[in-house]
Amino acid sequence: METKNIYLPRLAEITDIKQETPDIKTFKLKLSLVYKPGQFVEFSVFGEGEAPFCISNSPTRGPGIECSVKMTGKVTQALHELNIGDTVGIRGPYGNGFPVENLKNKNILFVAGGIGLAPLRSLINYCLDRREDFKSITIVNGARSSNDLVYKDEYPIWEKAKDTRLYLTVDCQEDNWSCMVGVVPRILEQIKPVCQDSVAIVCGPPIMIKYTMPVLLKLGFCPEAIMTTLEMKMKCGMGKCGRCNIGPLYICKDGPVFSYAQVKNYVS
Amino acid sequence: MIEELRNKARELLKTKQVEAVIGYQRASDGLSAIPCVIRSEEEAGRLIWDAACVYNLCGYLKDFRAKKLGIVAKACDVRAMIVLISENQLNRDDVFIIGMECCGVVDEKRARVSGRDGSDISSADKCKSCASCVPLAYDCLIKEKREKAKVSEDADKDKYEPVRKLEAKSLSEKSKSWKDEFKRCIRCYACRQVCPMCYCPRCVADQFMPVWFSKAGGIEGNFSWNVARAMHLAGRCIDCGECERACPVGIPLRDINRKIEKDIKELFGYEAGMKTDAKPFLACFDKNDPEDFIK
Amino acid sequence: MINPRTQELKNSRAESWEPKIAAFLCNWCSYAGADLAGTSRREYPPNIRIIRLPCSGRVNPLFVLKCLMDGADGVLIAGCHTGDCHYSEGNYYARRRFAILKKLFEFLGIDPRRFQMAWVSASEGDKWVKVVKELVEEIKKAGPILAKS
Amino acid sequence: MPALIKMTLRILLNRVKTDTLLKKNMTKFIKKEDLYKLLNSFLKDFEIIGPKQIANKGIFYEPLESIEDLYLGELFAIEPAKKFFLESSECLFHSGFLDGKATVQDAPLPDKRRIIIGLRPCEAKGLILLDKVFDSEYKDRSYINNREKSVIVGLACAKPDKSCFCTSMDGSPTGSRGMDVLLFAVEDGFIVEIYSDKGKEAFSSLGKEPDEHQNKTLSAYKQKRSELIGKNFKVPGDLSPIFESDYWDKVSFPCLSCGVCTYLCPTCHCFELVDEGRKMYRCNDGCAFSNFTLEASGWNPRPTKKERYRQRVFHKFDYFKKIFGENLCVGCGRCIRHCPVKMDISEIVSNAPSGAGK
Repeated sequence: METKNIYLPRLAEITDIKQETPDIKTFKLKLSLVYKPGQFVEFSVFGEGEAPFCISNSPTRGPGIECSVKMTGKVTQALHELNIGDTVGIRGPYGNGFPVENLKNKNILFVAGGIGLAPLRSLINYCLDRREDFKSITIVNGARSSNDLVYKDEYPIWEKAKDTRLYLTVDCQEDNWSCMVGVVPRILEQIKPVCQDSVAIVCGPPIMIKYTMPVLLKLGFCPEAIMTTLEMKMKCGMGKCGRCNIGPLYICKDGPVFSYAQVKNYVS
Repeated sequence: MIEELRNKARELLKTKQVEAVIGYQRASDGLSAIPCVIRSEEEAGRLIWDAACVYNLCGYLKDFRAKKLGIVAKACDVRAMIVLISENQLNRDDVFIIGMECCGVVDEKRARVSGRDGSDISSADKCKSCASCVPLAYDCLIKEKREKAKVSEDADKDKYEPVRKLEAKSLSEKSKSWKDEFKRCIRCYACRQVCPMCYCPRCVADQFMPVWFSKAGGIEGNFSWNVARAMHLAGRCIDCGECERACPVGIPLRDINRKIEKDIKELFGYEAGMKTDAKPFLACFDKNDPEDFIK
Repeated sequence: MINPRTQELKNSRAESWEPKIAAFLCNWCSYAGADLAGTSRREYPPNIRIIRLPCSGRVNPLFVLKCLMDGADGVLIAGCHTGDCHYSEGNYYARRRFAILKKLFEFLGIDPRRFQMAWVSASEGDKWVKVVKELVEEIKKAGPILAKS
Repeated sequence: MPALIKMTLRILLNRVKTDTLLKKNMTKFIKKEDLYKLLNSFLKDFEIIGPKQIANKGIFYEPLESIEDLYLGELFAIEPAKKFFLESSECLFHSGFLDGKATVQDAPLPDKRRIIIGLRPCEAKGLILLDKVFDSEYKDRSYINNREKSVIVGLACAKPDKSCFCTSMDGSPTGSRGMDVLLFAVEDGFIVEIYSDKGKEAFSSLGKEPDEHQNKTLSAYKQKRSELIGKNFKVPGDLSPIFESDYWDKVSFPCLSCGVCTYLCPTCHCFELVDEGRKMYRCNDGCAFSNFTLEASGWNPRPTKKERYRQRVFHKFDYFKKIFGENLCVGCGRCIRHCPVKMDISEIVSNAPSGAGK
């Protein structure tokens, strides 16, 4: 009775590569996968290694998955050197994904920083495809500079959607930049999103999460109503290799989506 | 001797000459010692000094950058500090060296391996060939009161005798015996973490672009790790013996270090940790270094 | 237990074994010397894989180790004669460094013929050919590195 | 009756877990030479792994060519037998090219059955804790294969070391949890207690019923051994209130961030997946190392040895209990004996500030 090798990846062919920013590429893979928005997969570049990336397109949007990869380390550099038609190994999907049921008929506030928009895009498109299930949608997307903003071509679609407001911000003023300027926590204080009957979903670098949480609490969001997808170094994705834990919770198995109440005393 | 050490520590802390004193305190098993940092006078009572104070404490100095520190040090520890000073890792007037006259420390590894409770253990074999029991540099010296701290009787015996014995073996014998040793290495890197000379913030072994020491199953990774570790200590190792003591699987690391030390002494006449102003061995050269091995 | 990756290498090369030798050549002298041997149509065995480096002082013992552990049967380091190094002291440092490494390899059971050094100046095309021929002969006698490890 | 059928069914499926022990365990007595003769007879179709004494290096578990090297004395092996179940470096799969298309294959599993003899009760209990991690939700193929292919023959502790504290972690020097067979060293041989079906299959044919005197020595043996454990401490309840206290700064000072305590621990199971030459290896890793959680962006959630040592203590005495209900420590004392700077985890945990009392 041979048990399945849980580390054996499935092969997936790269069908499309889009250069979002100088160091971020979005890979479209031909692979049939059943997943929820907010889950992630382990990319295996043979000969280089494995790395976890969240699935950034919505399960309602056609076959195949899309992942956005920022070039930082060994595996991401190797990934950026691949081109269309190459094969990568995919393991997953792992993680709990966003609790879409208890987001129904609530206002949703998306707060994204840089590449943090990738997991949120999956949920944003999912909500837009089922627009009537949700009340108002507010998207606050910040980045260091304008050419660090990802998925630029989807912004017009999001803005035209029903009862949806999109706020783009960059850290410091740039020429021919018409939208807002300032770090995400300051922008949140300016636009003061309504907190009754609404949920905030935050994803971005640790520094942004650290300073956004107090602002949201001040705006009246209760800790249970703030969701965040955390990210740590992961190897197995199944809660065994023992490195991605925040307190007793493993980010890969019990997360990556947590309510702020769950992790508040650890994300000090 | 212990009282003298404690009073010295209290005095240093009271007069704010140092912010903390790094020393030894009794470990939980009541016999061995454990490194400790003393930050206030009351804590100075915890300091001890006896043959169980084996560890080389100057590895902890790098945790307290740019702070004035007192440190309890034996002769071999001070030689390690001399090398650190010559490599600009340590600033001489940042450290107040409480020199201890030492007449040999216990062979902590044999006590650990043979399960004895360590009371009747002979002194470590690095002490058997120790040339001087008084540190080369110190700010204050605490003398050994009991019998005159005799320099171990076979100090003049050839220190590299075991190395010469190993060199005499045939090539295949050497290859087989070292492969069996390195096969057991579990890459816990205790030899690196315990060594005062290993202070790199990111070690070569932790890099993965490229992976220098393979982690795959075979022996190649362990072999190249141990050779690279020894080469990084060429002309810097002062034979404090911590690496061999810390190695859980008992690889004779000191034999490798002393082989390099012997070659350097015979070929280039250079000895580590003798002079604070000496230039590091591999950072200098001599016009007529031997080059018989070069075609 | 032999590393499975190098085990594969071992089987594939058991029959017609041709030694693979990595050679680190200093750009100013040895590389020019090897180039001169080439332009003067001198023949020498093709087992050498030349890696060009600015100076013999640039060779890190890790390079030599990684070559030997990943299956190279021999490593050669060639540089300028002492005194005419382009960077004036690179080869002095290298000389000291590899005097220690060579003795350490011998102590740990690696055949000393597998790791050799040579000073080859830009004008010594024929010395380069002689060095390579002798080296390949010795490595052939020493046999594949995997057989022993 | 149906319960018995279910039991035999499961045994037939040869996946009996050593946790589900046969109610009535068989006790036998066997002389030392007979045991060695029996093990020699097993050399043909079993791989025998046992402790072997290597001159002034210590005791190590190794596959034995001849049974004479077997050491069944009082001293403890330095490395736990965990390395035969969760190997220190093991190939999981390799990828290659087949006419231009990338392919992925499982690495073959060893199928030789083996007897691991000389395991201490604490190590066997460690394997039960590892089962909770590797045999639970995501079943680990190679670990389960190693577990199924091994018969565990334990050796009760004759003289516990002064660093042992298995009685505080509800274990005992003569505990049978996780054992197929347990040997008790008596004057001229061993009293053998057989607990599981695998044990019966291998050892049932040997020895004779123990006589009255031997039964008495066996029960005296079991009683006396637990008293030899000097060190005991109250295992803390919930440590999370003191997660932020600077107690961890003070106690983690001597830690060198090396891997000795994690690699020698029978219950530490953290690993790393490394791809070398298109083969994926699962290798040992430890939370003490600084690059265990270092991210490619340079951010490290556990940058200094304080966070890392606190992670080790909390994983063993708080997190594992919250996930699996049992502490991840069996009190074998290896991390205390072999720590290069003699840090004692039991002292550190029992002296933790009162916040942990709940």
